[in-house]
Amino acid sequence: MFDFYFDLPHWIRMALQGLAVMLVMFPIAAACSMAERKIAAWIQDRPGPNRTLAPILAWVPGIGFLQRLGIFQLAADGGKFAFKEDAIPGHVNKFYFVAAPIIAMIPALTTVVAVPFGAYIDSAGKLVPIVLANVDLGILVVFAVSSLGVYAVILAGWASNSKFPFLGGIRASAQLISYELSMTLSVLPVFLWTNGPLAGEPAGFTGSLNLARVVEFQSQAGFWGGAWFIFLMPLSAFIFLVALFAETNRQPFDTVESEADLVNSFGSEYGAFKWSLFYVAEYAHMLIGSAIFMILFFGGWNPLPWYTLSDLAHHLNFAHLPLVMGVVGIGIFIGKVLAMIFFFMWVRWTLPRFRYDQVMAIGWKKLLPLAIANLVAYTIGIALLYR
Amino acid sequence: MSSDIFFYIFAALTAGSALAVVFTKNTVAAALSLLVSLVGVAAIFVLLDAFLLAALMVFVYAGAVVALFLFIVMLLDSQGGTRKPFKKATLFSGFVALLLLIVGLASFAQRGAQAAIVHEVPAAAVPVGASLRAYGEQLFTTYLLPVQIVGFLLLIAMLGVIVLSKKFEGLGDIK
Amino acid sequence: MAVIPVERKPLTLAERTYIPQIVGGLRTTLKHLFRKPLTLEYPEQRPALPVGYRGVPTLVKDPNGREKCVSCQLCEFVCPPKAIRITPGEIPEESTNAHVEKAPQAFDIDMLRCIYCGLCQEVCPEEAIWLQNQFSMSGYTREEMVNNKAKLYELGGTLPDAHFKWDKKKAAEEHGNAH
Amino acid sequence: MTVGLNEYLFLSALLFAIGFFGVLLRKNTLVIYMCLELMLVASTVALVAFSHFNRTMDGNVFVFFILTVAAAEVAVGLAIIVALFRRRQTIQVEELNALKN
Repeated sequence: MFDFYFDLPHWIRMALQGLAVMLVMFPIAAACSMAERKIAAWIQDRPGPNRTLAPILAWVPGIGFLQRLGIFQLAADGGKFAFKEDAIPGHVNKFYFVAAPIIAMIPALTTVVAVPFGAYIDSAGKLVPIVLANVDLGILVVFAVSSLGVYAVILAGWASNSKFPFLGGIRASAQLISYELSMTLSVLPVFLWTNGPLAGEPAGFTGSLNLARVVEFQSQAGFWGGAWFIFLMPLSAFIFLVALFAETNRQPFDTVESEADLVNSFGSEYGAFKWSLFYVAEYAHMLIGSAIFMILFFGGWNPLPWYTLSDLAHHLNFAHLPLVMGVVGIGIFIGKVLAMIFFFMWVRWTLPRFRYDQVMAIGWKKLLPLAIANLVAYTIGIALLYR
Repeated sequence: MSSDIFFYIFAALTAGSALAVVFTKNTVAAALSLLVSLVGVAAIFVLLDAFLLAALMVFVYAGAVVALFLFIVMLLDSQGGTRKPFKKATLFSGFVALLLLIVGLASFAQRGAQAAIVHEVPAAAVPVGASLRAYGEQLFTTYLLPVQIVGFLLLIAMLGVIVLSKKFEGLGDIK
Repeated sequence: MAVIPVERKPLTLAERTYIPQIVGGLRTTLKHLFRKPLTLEYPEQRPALPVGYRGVPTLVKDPNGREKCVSCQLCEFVCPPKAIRITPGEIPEESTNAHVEKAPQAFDIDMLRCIYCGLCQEVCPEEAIWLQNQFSMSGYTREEMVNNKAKLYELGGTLPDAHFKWDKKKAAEEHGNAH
Repeated sequence: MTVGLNEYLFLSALLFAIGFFGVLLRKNTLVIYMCLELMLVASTVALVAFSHFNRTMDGNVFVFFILTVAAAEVAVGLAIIVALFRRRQTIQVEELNALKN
């Protein structure tokens, strides 16, 4: 059925896959901004955007429900951003000012390549992860590329050539570097565990930071095999979560774009389409971060702990249909990621913002020692366990 | 070979942005050119099958070191400033260095033509530098002492930075 | 006044991690997530106005259809932002209300200046100007936002009158029962 | 012509030379630092290339140490520059000539 697709040259297939992922990412990221407004409204006991409606659709029965959900607001916002006059202030450094939103999008969309988002069973009965580039380095690629995201904020702040964006840029560079450390240290126990001597590795296995492997590791048989890592290493998950909030500039760590003291910082000189690119990039970062969190600690595309996607496929009898299984796996995974995004928003409307010195103190004085202690403890524990 | 084209593209990118580091007036632009150059080097590493090093290059250098540079550039706000003409000694030494460079590169090219540098080593099944375990084994067996020394160096560097950036009280009269 | 120093309790370990508090906060916000919105969806739903609401100032007539204003200009005088402009005029001899002598020829309230203070209503000896329930004034031009006399009476309508002061006065004049 | 060790070494030498000229010619301490970094990176290119073409791990492992040392060096160096700037309000090398006389 899909032979024509597999007959295409390799690079065209790759390009199509990348394009497909981007075409999914971009609308989800945009829809997240809408969801953010709706959830903000619901938590604050108000209905949120619920008026927008394309006039030609008004006769469709049941459209009122979608209208109340604010679905069409998304199109209206997007249209506005696309057609609004894109003013460039006179005092900015034009080249870097225009380059900054583009640079924001690059790492946000590039990291997707190393993130697996589903699996299917091929004709040989082998579980194959669905991922653009199934590289050995997995998590390291994601960390490395996403660490470039800071330049967008720094550049935007510097090129804007005004005070608040500049301060925001400086804050961003310090904050992102600070929390990257704890984040990297917090995931090390996971990979120590998956690469341990008893990890059930095939012969000739050379150690891997592959993300799909982490999910496979969490979908083994038995009590310890099927346990998600959130149960095995809750402290790692907690540190990763906190660092993730800081890395994505979300409340309570959004000192970079705090409108109260920095007037939205790097965004303050931007408008229209360039501003919306920053927003989409932020949500794309959140999506990737949530995806990594789900893969590392919440079993990826497995529906429940100790109940894997293959189990589900065998029970519902679609294991022999790779397409169905792939779609179900991706669906479960995206559902989990969206739940995580909801958690981001939920926290945003619950906690007040930390002061900048508090952010730094938490990062260096609390989270980093905690991450190091966690790493040392798990290293010793795993060494003892496998001796 | 397609990887040849990639080598020339990334080599040109790396060298070009390295030149931009040297010749641009704006310090921020210099830091960003350094960033591009480092990413180019990471791409060269990928061509050499050193994927881990490429990722580390981007992670450590491009992600942290250049960000630190930019942070300091913005903190000190040193925008170019006036440029004095070079002294004669500088120009002379620069000229000598250029001569040496030309001689060195020419000898490279000549030796390369003789193709005597590389002894043909049989190709391994897995390219060197592609497996993580190889790195781990090397680091914790052959190179254990350097690893520990480097760890110690990092600790000392950290202490040094803390001491340097601390404002001491009562030392104001020492100039 | 005695000063009572209150010893601040040191935080427990659980409190210092903030986590129980954060979880409590999350529970609160989650409760609100499923609560019915408190929002009044304005153009469709209208707020219930309390008695004595001070909306747009209007001119009223008494139940006999006589305009109450006698253009004494007290409101014009008292109006803090000088929003009211009255042009007094005579009441023609042949009118049944000729004994009132004066009535406004023109009565303009500039709603771009009005601050809804209610002093005009307060000061009016004839109870002719009232701040009523109307609260939403809008227009496309500045001229539209000036309420002239006709508009003011249209907005004001008729209010019940307990006194019929001028009718009594006329009756007293005619029947010679002057004060 | 296939790309062999020579091309990589040529690139390495070129990068090193560019960095060297930067150190020589620039007056801004920060830019001099960046050029030093360029020189270090140039050496890593050579090491990785040697390692790849000789099929040994040593060059690759050595790059680790270079990266670590570079990170430490940047941290200390930038701290020194900041301290210098606090004291002298300049980071231009020709103005930092207290030891000249």
